Amino acid sequence: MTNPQQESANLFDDSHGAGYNVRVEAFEGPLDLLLHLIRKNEVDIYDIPIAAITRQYLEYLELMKELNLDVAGDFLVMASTLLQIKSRLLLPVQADEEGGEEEEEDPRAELVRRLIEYQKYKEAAQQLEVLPLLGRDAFIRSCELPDLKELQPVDDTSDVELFELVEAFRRVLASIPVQTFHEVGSEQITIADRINDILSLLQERDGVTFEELFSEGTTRDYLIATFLAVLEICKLKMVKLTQNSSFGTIWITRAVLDAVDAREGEESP
Amino acid sequence: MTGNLKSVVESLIFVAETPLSLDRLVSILEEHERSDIRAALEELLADYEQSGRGIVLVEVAGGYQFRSRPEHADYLKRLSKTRPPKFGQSSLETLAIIAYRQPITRAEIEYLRGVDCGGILKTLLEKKLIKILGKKDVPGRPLIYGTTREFLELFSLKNLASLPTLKEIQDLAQPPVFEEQGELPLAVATGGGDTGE
Amino acid sequence: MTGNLKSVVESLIFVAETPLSLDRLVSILEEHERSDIRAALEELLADYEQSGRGIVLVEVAGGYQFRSRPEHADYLKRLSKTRPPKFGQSSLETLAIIAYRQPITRAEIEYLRGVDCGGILKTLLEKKLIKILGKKDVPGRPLIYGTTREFLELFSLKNLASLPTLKEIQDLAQPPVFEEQGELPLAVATGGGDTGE
Repeated sequence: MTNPQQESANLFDDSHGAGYNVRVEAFEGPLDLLLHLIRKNEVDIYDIPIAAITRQYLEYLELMKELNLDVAGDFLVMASTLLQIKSRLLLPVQADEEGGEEEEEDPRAELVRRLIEYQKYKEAAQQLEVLPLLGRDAFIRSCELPDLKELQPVDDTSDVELFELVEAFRRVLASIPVQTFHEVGSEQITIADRINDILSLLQERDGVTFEELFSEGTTRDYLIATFLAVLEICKLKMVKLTQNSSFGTIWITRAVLDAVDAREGEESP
Repeated sequence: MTGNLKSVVESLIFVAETPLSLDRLVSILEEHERSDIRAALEELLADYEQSGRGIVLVEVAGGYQFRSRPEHADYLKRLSKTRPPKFGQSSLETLAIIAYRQPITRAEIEYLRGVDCGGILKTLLEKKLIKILGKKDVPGRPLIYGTTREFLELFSLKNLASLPTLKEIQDLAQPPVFEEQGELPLAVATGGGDTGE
Repeated sequence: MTGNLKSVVESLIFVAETPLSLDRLVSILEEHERSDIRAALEELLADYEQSGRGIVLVEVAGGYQFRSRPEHADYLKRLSKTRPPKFGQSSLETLAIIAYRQPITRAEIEYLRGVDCGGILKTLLEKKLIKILGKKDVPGRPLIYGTTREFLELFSLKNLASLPTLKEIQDLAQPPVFEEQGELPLAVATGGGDTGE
């Protein structure tokens, strides 16, 4: 019987010890966290063992939650991306069996590109920080020159930015107590909507695959809402996640109300 | 060491907002002797004394300050003369209203801003940032205003369609949707899912 | 005469609130030849180059500006009441991406960083470190962003070309180590021995 909480503690403790809390806050986002995991595991970035990295990634999210840190939606989006990549990797490679004419790209390829690109700018940011910074390393004259009081700040180009123009307009509008300029907000997909969608799907069918839940929507909000919805109904034990190892697809099925084996219940909450 | 101390003193006087007195320098440079600081300051004064440098070090209001050479005042005034238009908040607001709501009448602008805009409209017209487009077909036939090519150039805009919309700016400040969803427990790896509803 | 011109140029750069470009100097000093002004400027640069003066003349944001010697920063901090600018990692990453990839849309930045950047973009806009360049000619016409002159000034950069060279990262510097992936059940799914390969 595994206790995921202990497991996650061990997982990180061995390499970071007491300094772990500091690390938790240091990650700038899911890509940063993934880079860290890849380094820690000493694996080739071009051949990421998705299953292991995904597991550690999810454990990390759990740890964030335990430490009462906000698990930003961006981390959840990446979680669902990882799970999608994982399930795609588990699908039988049809192209190969049919002679490999149309070789499909490795499902991990895009992620690898993003990680490498991100790493590049992360380093660039570090280089920016060590440049002589005005107001930190170098200073300019700050005295008012009394004999030149009439001189106003000068500039090679105009000092007004477009942003200021829009902000000025917004200020004007904000001061008017009329609804004239009401703008229609974009549609929002809520987690509740997606929970309802998934549950009604399960009324009609015995089970749905993880992938098909994500296939309809392409927007970020949709993916986040869907992912959170799945997590939520799992937690409420309304559904069960199972994986048929011979195909590797993750299935979401209605939970059977009668006693679920406790052990199993913990492994697939 | 005096060389470096002199350099530090030079930096301090240059950066300080007000004239720096010897006392002030001594309190800032606590690790140095007063006599050394005084010596550095005197060397510095001597350096700036010689020849017709553009920056002079003057003793003023009980302290020391760098100033521009007074003989150059005529040149320095040209700095401000060639200054591009600088916008006050009210000009910017008026310009923004015209940009986003053109064609627009003065009465409409004043309704939005709640204040008289006659003077500002005149200035904007003089600066060629706005122009009179014609007269509105309503009683009184008021003038209607719009922005000019110069306006586009000022903001490096290709055309009016390149103006950002309000919504685009507001969206920047909007927290992403998922943060509005309140507190949702993450259930991925939890062992103790105790919400047995 | 060159001596005096040099002195005038020194005054102008000293008084100007932002870096003065050669073009701007030429337009202000209309009675002088561009070549003479350039020569004066170069002499001035050479003057300030030598020895460890407390004031340095730097080329920044397409112009010239006097600044304090960076080595003295620790002393100068004792003077200022304002806190030095400080950047979080996320602001720096976003700035770096915009600096190197401009013109760039918000969606592109967020794809590269993997996180929402709306709040940071707004802050950077307010600090004038980035600006809206217009809209991209693609469906949806998203806003495109770029860095400002203030960005160059803040980071003491001559121009965008003097940004540190981007390193091409081929690898994360680790030789691939293949551990046995044997027992790595994903927490969400049961079913065991998938290797993820």
